[in-house]
Amino acid sequence: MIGTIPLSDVLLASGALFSIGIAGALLRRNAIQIFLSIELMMNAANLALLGYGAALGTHQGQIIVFFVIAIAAAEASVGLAIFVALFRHTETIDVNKINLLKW
Amino acid sequence: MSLVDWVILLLRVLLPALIMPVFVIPLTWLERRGAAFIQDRPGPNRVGPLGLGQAIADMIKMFTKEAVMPASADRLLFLLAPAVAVFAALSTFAIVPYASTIEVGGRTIPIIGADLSIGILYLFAITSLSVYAIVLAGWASNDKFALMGGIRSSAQIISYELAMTTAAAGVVLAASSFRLPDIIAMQQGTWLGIIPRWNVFPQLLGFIVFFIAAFAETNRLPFDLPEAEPELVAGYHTEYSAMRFGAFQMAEYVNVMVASAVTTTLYFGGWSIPGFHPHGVVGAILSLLIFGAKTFLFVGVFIWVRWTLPRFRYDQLMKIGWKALLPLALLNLLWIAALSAWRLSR
Amino acid sequence: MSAGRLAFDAFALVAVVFAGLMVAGKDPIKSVLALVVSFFALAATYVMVLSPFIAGLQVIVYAGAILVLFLFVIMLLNVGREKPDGSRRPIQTVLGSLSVAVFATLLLGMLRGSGARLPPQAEAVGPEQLPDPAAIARLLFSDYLLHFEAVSVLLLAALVGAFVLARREEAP
Amino acid sequence: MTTPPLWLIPAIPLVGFAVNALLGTRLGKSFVSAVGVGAAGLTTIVAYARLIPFASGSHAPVVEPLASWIAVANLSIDISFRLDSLSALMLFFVTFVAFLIHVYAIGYMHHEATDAGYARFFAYLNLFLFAMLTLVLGESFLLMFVGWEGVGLCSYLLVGYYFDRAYAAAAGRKAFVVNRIGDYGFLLGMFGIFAAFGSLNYSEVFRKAAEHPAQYAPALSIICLCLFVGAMGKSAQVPLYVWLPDAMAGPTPVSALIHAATMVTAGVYMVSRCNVLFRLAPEVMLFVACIGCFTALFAGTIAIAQNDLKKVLAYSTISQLGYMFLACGVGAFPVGMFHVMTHACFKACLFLGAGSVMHAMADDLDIRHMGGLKAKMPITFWTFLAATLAISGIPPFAGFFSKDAILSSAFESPELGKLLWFVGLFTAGLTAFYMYRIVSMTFFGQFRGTKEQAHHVHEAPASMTFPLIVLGILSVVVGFLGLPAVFGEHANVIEPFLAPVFPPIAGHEGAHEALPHATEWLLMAVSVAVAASGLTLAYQWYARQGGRTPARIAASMPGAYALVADKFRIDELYDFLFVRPYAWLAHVLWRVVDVLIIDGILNAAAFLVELAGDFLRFLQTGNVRNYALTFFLGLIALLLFVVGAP
Repeated sequence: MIGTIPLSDVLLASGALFSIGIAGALLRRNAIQIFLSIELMMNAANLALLGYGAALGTHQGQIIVFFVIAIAAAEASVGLAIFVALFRHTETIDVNKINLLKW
Repeated sequence: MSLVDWVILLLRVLLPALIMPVFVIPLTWLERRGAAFIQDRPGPNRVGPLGLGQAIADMIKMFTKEAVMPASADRLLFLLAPAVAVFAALSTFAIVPYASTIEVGGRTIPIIGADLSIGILYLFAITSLSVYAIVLAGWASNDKFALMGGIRSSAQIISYELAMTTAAAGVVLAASSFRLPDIIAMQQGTWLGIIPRWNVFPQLLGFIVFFIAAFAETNRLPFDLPEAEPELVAGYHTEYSAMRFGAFQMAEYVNVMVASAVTTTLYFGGWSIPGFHPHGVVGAILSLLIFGAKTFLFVGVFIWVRWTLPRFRYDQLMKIGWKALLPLALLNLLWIAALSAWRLSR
Repeated sequence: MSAGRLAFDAFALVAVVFAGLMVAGKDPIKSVLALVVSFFALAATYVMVLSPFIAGLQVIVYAGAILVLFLFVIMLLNVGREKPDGSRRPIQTVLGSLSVAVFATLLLGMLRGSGARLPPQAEAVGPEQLPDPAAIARLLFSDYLLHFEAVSVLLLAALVGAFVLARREEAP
Repeated sequence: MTTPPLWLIPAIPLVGFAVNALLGTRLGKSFVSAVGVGAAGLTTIVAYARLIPFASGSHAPVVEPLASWIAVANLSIDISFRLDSLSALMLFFVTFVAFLIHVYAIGYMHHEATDAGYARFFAYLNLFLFAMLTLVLGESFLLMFVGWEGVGLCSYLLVGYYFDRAYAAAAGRKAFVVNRIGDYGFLLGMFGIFAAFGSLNYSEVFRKAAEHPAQYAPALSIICLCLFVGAMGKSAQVPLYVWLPDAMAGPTPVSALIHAATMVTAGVYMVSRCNVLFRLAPEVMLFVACIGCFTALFAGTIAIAQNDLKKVLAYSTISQLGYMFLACGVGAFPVGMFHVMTHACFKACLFLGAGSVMHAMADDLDIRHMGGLKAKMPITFWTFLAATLAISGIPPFAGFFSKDAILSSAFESPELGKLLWFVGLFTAGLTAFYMYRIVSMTFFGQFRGTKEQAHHVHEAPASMTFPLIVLGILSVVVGFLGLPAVFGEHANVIEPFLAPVFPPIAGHEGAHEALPHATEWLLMAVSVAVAASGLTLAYQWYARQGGRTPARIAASMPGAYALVADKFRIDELYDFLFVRPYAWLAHVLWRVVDVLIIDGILNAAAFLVELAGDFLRFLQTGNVRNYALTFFLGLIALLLFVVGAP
């Protein structure tokens, strides 16, 4: 329990968000949306971490999330830069069409 | 919590949100008169004394004109954008303490919308929301000028937010707190009996960076690239008319006021001046006046600068943000860190 | 049901619904905006799980910077709606949907019961201390200093990397 | 005035090096010379500001720590500097001679075509000075090793200064490689010291050794041997001397500074520094004396038949270094150090004179092309002559006192003393002969070069003659610091000055009976007579007769002459013994071990991987979503496993 909120609520919300995120990452073809889904998955994990941290009464959940956010920022900047570079070459960000790296 | 407490809380939260838009009306007049003064012409002077009625007339015009929406616009986002702008502008003021604490009937009432532990972080969070208003407006209008304005704005605000946050981090570091009341508290008293202990003195660099970045964050000249009229007609609000346009206008003026208020609070001691120890309601009113006067001064600077400086080119804007302001803000932070380390070591 | 739980569930629901909209949406801009709403709702839930500092960071970094960057890139590249696949081999979609369904069932099933049996922490602090940003700062700059520095180096590397990647190839 | 700290002395040339190396190319020659010479001059001033109080004081060693360098487990090494009598003596002439040679280099290098090359030269010179001063002033073996390697590096860089000429590059490489062999010995010795004493600081090591000689003596033989191998390499002793003659490929100021006056004496300095250790290893001492004596004779013999001015000087340097080791080997460390000092003065003068001649002869060094330069270059001639008389051991020139002291010390030595003395005496005559031979052939007689050369011959500019004059005067007077005991009780100032660094060792009564005065006078007279006869012979044969008699002698035994002229073919011997087998071994390792075995294994592995890849590559669709799905399916499997497991 966190105050009056049961931990299971937090975890279920986190699980639902994570599942949605993974569905987006697997089923969408637009690289931007795949990327967004990955961000969503990270946030789902963040929620779970914060929930556990609060329920256990430690700051460590928040610390980990702090680092996750920092790393997500790095990841987003590099990822988007890759998209921009990719788009310049291929004029598309449909991941089905970007399949040069094979055989 | 008793009913009285609820009422007080409601008043604390609502009062600033309601009063800020009211101040916008004289501010538009002030801006036009100021522009006229700088450009050596009379300005609006027909409606009412000194043309003061002009602002009211403009307001009536805004409300009664036809609101046009382009046929190809995205309806939902088109309507959402000005609402977000106003919402973001009005909610930022919540964490600024605008007068000294009063004690009435055994209650201690801090004159602040919400005394959050993450104070200034909230401010930046909401500020970052305001960029969506511009980006959405630009996108939803389905107009290339508006879109250009939106794109410019997104890059501009992210860039300058960095410098602004880093500059403000110096104040946070000095105060060891995110809360604005703490930041005001640390600026009480004087050095050597004459210099107020305002942050502006040790952190002059930080103040300059913060204030310049504030111009960019509020899209005011010389950083009003998102609405640069010679290039983009009117930028992101090209397709907006009537009160929808008015909402953007209002948000801009509220943002100017909030930026001035925050600058005052972070660097100029907020509602306090050295040697002034407010007590009770009278003290609170006096402190409110002091706060208002300081804020007004910076609003004046905003207007003055707008009509004095030409607009930057976009590449210049980016260069200033990344290559001048950010390093300077970092330098300021380093200096404050050294100062704090020295203080701690003593 | 307490007011706190009700509020949490409401915000969580908003977050989930808008996350769903983000995934389902065809227009990338709308997807980003849906995610913005979802993240704001998430930030509210963060506050309710006693982490206002993280909530502030969430809004500043995610909503204020990362997603704006997405918008910027979408507008810059003028990414349109997803075009129909045209693939006659839907194995990816079918297998993907199926596995997501299995995964979601498993995950939610596991998580539903897991909250009850938490080991008590020796150094646990009370709920009044958890939201204090100063406490987090103290931890970050003592026990986690190395991690903090590592992350700052990572960010610098990302900055340089992003710059190099997105730079236009110019004749020297 | 507060005394400047010791670390400043090496630091100043380091700064000069940094400035010239980083900015020199852009700043032009005059600025570069100002920085280079200024750094040398300033460091000389600072050094003398420390030396004068030290010399007039109690001579007690001063140790000034600067910073902690390595602190691991029980190894703790500070960067600290030591000023005691020994380092003071070195400091006294190293800084001064270096300064003079820097001044000289301005004139000598002026014709250098590019600003970059000029800046590089002065940067290296300053770097060398830094390394040499570190070597001298360092308080631990490790710091000395830093300087040791540093001077080696600078020697390599400066020998190969004209790196676009193949012979200079090869000479630089040779100097480096041969020095490495010695350095390896030094390293081993250092490891041995650490293993035995648990420290690398001079004060601690020497204190322990002096207090408990019996405990350490067994290990010390091998340690001292290793250290002496290092000294052999650096100070060009048989068998590691071969690099020094080739090192003359560098610019002449370099030969003067590094390969005559300072760096090559580092070995002598090191042996003297470790005198406590060496004295506990008498068999190594004897070895040192024998090697030194043999080197002196050997190199002197070669020098007779050389026609390259600088080569003769190089062999004479080797020979004189042999004398120094002879002195150390018979236990007369102060005498050895005294010879180091006098030798630095007159040999630097000789090299600079040679440089001046070379300057005048348009870089021609063959003495058969010279002759009669006396009239055209009076300053060079007179200074060269003074230095020649000094090296030959003619009283009252500097070399006489130091060489005579060495010979009499050898004579006193209980083991092999008379033999060593005799060989040394013979070599002294040899020295006088070949030195006067080159003087005669260079400055007397008729000019034998081409017309253009004859036209070109002129006295060097002031920046070159000034150091010559100063060094020439020093070659005359510096010997009076070490007058032999026969001139009175306190005539010799060097020995008492150096006494603190040669502490008594428990159980070793070092001092023995001094020679009777009569014997000493006799020895002196004999050595003067030998030297004078060498001189006279050379003058007769080469200046008067123009070299007919020696030519006849050479013609009468052509095999022997060719052998000597070819430097006993030692280089060829080494080539046959070491270089060729080594190259052959490397070839075998390359062809068999590397190409066949290592590459074979690698290629086989690569082939297997390729084979597997040929089949597996069809899994790679290039579509990232497929990969993600596969990854995700794996995750589900993992999750199922976790759920299913009890």
